[in-house]
Amino acid sequence: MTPVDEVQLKVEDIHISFGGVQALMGVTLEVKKGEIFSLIGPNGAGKTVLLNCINGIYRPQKGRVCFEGKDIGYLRPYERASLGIARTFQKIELFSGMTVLDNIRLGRHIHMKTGLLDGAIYAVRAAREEIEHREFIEREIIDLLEIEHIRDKVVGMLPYGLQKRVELARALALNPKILLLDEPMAGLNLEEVEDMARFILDINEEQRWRVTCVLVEHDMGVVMDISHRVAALNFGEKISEGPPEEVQNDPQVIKAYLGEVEEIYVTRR
Amino acid sequence: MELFVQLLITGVMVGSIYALVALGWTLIYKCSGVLNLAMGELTLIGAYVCLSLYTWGIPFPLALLGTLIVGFVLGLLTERLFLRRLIGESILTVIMVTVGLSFFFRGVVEFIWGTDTRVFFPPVFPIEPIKFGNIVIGQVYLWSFLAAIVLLLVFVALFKYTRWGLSMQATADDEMASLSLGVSVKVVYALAWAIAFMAAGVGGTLLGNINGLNISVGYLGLLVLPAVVLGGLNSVPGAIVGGITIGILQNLADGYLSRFTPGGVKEIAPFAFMVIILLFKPYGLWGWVRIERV
Amino acid sequence: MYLPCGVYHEKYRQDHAWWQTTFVRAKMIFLFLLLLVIIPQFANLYLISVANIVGYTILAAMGVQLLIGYCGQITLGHAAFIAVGAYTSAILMLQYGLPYPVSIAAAAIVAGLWSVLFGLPSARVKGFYLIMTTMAAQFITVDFVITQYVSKIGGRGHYFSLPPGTITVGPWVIDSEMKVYYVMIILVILCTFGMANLLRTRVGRAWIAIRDNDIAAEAMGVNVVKYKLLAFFVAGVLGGIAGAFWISSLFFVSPEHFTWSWSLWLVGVILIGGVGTLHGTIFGSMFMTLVLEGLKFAFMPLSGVYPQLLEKFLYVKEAAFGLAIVLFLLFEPKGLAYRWWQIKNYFNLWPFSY
Amino acid sequence: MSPAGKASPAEIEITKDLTLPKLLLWTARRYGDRKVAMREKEFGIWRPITWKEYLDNVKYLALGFTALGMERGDKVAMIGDNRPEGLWAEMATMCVGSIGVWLFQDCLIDEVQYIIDHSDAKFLVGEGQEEVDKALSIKDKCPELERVIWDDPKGMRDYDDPILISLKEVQRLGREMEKREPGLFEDMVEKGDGDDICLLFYTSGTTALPKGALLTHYNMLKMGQNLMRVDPCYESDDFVSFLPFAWIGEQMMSISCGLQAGFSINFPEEPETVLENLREIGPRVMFSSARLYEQMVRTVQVKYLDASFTKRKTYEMAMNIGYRLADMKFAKKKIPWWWKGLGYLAHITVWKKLRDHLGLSRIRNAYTGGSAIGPDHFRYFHAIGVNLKQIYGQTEIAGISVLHRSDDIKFDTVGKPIPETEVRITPDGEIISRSPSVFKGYYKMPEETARTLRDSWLYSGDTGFIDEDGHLVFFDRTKDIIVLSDGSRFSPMYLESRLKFSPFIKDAWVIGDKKPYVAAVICIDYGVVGKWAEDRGIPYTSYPELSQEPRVYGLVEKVVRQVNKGLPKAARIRKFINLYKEFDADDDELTRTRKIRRGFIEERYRDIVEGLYTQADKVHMDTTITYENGRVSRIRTDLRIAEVPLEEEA
Repeated sequence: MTPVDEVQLKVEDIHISFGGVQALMGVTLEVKKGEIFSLIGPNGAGKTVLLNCINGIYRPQKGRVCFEGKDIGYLRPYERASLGIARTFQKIELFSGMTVLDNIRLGRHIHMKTGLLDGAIYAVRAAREEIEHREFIEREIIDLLEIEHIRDKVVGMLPYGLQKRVELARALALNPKILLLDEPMAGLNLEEVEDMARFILDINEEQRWRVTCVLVEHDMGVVMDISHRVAALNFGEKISEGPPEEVQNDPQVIKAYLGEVEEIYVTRR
Repeated sequence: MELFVQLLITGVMVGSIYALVALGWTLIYKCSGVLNLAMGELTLIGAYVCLSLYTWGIPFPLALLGTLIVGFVLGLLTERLFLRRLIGESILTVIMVTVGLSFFFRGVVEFIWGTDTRVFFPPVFPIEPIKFGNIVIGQVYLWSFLAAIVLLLVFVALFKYTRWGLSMQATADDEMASLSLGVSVKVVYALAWAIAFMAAGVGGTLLGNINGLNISVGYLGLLVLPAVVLGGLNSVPGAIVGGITIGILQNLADGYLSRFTPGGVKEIAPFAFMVIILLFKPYGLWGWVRIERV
Repeated sequence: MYLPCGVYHEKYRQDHAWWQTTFVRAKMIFLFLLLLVIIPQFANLYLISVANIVGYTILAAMGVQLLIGYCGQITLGHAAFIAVGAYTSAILMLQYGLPYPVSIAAAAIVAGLWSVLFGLPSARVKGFYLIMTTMAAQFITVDFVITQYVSKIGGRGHYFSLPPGTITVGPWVIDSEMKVYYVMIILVILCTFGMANLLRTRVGRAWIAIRDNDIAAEAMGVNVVKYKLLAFFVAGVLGGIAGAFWISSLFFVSPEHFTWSWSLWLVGVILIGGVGTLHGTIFGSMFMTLVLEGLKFAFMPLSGVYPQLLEKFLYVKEAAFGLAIVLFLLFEPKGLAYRWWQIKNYFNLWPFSY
Repeated sequence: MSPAGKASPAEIEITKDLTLPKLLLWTARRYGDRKVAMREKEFGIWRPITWKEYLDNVKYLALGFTALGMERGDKVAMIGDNRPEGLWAEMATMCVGSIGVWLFQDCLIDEVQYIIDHSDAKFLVGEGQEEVDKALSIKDKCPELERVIWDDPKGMRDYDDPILISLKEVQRLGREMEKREPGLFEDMVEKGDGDDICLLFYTSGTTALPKGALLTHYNMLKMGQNLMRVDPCYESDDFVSFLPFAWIGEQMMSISCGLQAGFSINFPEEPETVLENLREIGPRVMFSSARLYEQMVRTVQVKYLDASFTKRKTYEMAMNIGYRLADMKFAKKKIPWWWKGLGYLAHITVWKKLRDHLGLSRIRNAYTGGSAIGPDHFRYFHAIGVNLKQIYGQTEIAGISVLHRSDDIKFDTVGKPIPETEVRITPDGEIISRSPSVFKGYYKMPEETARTLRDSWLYSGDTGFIDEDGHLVFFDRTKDIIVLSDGSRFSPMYLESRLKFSPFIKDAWVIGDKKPYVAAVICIDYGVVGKWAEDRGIPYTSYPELSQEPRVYGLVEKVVRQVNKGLPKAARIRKFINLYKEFDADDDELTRTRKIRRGFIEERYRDIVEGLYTQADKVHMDTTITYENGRVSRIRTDLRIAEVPLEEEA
């Protein structure tokens, strides 16, 4: 889908440091609506930290995070989630004791209403709501991500690749406007990477979803294939931004990756 | 003002006993990461052993030595039998094992010695108080204080200057590193428990000398908790400072606040104080804020 | 969930149902019959009184199970909220003459709110420090507020004596173990079902999510602080119900009924039963009560040899409980519920192992 | 379990006028919304579709097809997994009077092109993106192809080729058509005649190019009826449809028997959840290829290997009882009461649970066809109380001609002919048959037709004989029979399936035609043997390495010796080799129904065959492997040849 020329997410001059280590030094980014925007950069460049700032897990010491024109810097992560910012994590952060279905159901949390009393009685309203959302999950998410065969499995027991997929499913259950994906392809095999790329494209392009994606990824092949725009970070600063080909050939970016070429600059294609 | 000084001095003296027990607690936590809720029962065992020995006619210093020996042996045994398997378990498991131990020890103590209050008879320390101007200090307090200070110094010295003490420190700092240095982690764990048992036993004995000995002396084990929370869980000097602070606080609260309430302030004050501290400093007075990494 | 061959669902409602096969439904009906008809018919008073203790332990431990097992918030001061419930209910009946059911509801709410008060630190505090604050709740509530202030209300002395005939449900006076038993069964069934339902809907899922991974839960839109406090509230409510129930089988209420040991005992009960399962709560309560009662019988013959033994049985019980917790944690860390699950699995998977 | 109380369902009179669509119309009107015609596990639950909904869907689809210009006699190719939409499309095609051509879901692109081109299909109904991609890539080479209809919208957002149209859209067109011309559908159905061709089946052919067999409504209906005369089906039955629609056996159950008996057809959620879904439904009737049953036995045996001691012993005891009882049943002996008692004991302790695991706890009749199932597997199912029956037949006779009767089962035969069917053996041993279900001929292949269909007798190309009880013994495909050194004839399939009864062996290929002795090429089961090796601390990193491990050779040798026991000397396996890979349909080594393509592999592994008949103790291999994702890799390895010493008969 072609991105609309409307800024959905804006990160302005973010500074954050941990115990004297400057993780981000004045990063500014604009993500347009409907875009797949990728963040690349060597290890420790601050990509995950930036996602954490957008999503509210970290509070930047300086700078603003704006979502759909509003400053959301003062909001807690759960409030940002209910605005429509969903995410996945670099190291899978699922609720390992729950089943796949329950994990995804939790993703519907903000869209559900059942409280203590309704929940305890269950019979009427809660039961109806559970069924409604089950229907949504089955039709929209489980079917899309092809995880029918594991819906009743406890996630802790699943292989890594499927866990990644379940995490995406859970984020998607939020019905988000923007999806922050932290290394969704890391540790997957070729086939799984292709599936994941296809899912991300589906989520971005399918009429039903049209979700803006911010992608942190090391797999250059995928990044170059599916992103509309790319920004490169290095040592907490943005060193390049633009269409994939441009960033790829930016001498600054190449320099940043120098010495890491073997490990990082890989493509599985 | 006089009252204040009086309360302060008594507080410091009782607090030194708390400090002794808190030291034992911290040692265990530092070395093996076990949050020990059975400290009170350790003091009980020590105190009752000492009392029994003393009642049989053994001189007090020897009885105290006996306590130390029994504490040492029991410490090693407990560690070997129950706690060695707990490495890496969840906080709840570890705590509840010590809770289970505390129930067990308490049941055994009650079974053997009953629940009536017993006193050291004849009194170990002279009864007449010593007066410094208007300030009166019972000799029991003074001697206990001295004994506690001496023992504290001995333990700290052991910790700082002996080979075992150093290896304990190394283990506490970095288990992997100490493993590679050839320190036996198992021995260190066992030693920590042995020392804690000894310290608690002495603390219990001293407290028993002050107020008489019954099952409520085990309450000492609980008072240690606010002390270590205040002092930061894994700092030995912190534990000592925390213990003394709690002693002072308790006495001050008793002196000044008890007139406003029907009673019980003395027992509650340390905990109330702890909750207030935690509300504002969630990781204790000297704790660090953890950065959550995702 | 294990379903036999040939069970399939055409509607989500069927798929979400608790009991999906005829066998299970029959089993549950039998269980209800057993509890409501057969046991009262055939059990003697002693057994009924033991059953009442089991029921009380279940009600009391359920709140602990919720906090520890489902929300991951370790609490060592649950007896405080049971005490609040017991005292609220007693005062409402004695001072204001309210009917028992109303006083139970009120006790539940008061205990819930009191619990929230001590849950507040959980907004900022985790792990050991939280344990400390729940412990403080115990001492501040029971040893200070209740002992020093509440017990003195109405000038009844240290104990709140409950004269016969105080506790009434409509026209019925709860004055025998058997009636207490019925109150117990109804409350246990209501609470168990309420909890089970909560745990499979939005609120319960949020709790479990917080337990499993609080950062992810927050990123998924769960207001972690709010839900932790809700958990404390519900745990308090359950504690309050337990307390209010328990006075019906007492002649007086005193702070000694709600010691710190009882708080620890409850945690022990869920550990032995199994953390994070509802039937673990029930198994644990039954195990602890029945085994320790059984211990008494085992000791009876010995008392001829050593007469003091019976007199000191209380201490033996305490030591045995302590040892049981330790041994369970070391050798059966997942508790009886896990063992139960394993046994069921053993037969479900028969003649294979997976 | 047995429907003893139930009256046999009223048989439908099959006239030359009756067609499948007419029967559908009749059945659907009879049941209306009161009965479930099919269920599909979709979105986590078994969504029911009533007969009325079934008919409506078919109707609008049929009218939509007409609106798109489909005419009587057109060919409609269909490809996709088992789902209601597939069956709707097929029925709609028949309603219009066109001819359905099913393709296997995993057909390679060349086969798809060949079949569509050869059958002159005007329409292709595909499931989703994957099928659409296939269709688009061949549309230029298949000039007859006019329209491609897809159903699953997933991933279809960027497709705008005018040839494409969605099933929903077709049905919308159908509704419009209905408004314009009410009654058109009924007219179309009415026009049908029993002798019209309804389906064109391309046989998977172990050799040469696929041939298209033309079957009429009458063929199909008669076949179902005659099958149900032996084993009645009831309207309350459940059937799970999971084998490819392109296989005649599946058509026989879902279309012919399904419409006549009116039972519910259940479609699994995904191909990978078939066994799980099968278990949920617990079907009463099941027809599947031997492969599935073999797979079930394999699963059980693997689990058995991993079970605890008590469980293993109980299982062994129950199985011993089961085998004894099964043998008594085969021998038609009266079973003594103590054996019955033991059997009941074994039933409640083991078999009941075992059948529950397999999803067979409600099964009344389980059929196996396609290829012969080995005697060990066959006995196994009877030992656990599953009424497994052999079916013998060809696509050319609408699937079935010979069948076991419940009270007359012999595990080395395929049973007796069904009603209205005659089976004979020609002097040179070929099985020929005649029935109302014999096909009309091969599409556009008159010579082939003439060779196969002589004087209304169907020449099967299979070898067999009829034994003293009137049972047909199916030997093998004539061309696959091997002549042993002593001149006797022998079926390699028999040996292969006996070898495959061992959980350690996934595939086997037995050679020995006109050779001095019999030899085998073995493909070990990677999972099971891998586990076995791990338990014994044998290190390995890959299939080739594991297969060449000497201890694995020892393991396989034990199996071979077991199989050799009781065989005539000449038929015993003397040498075997563990192959460095599994046989794979993607490499054309197996057919789509997973039969070995002997001709092909003989060519491919000529080195191995040669090696097996020299004195060498190893064969050097240098070959390429094509992986599923298209990656090709070269393999160079040495394969050890193991010799099995001949044991003197005891």
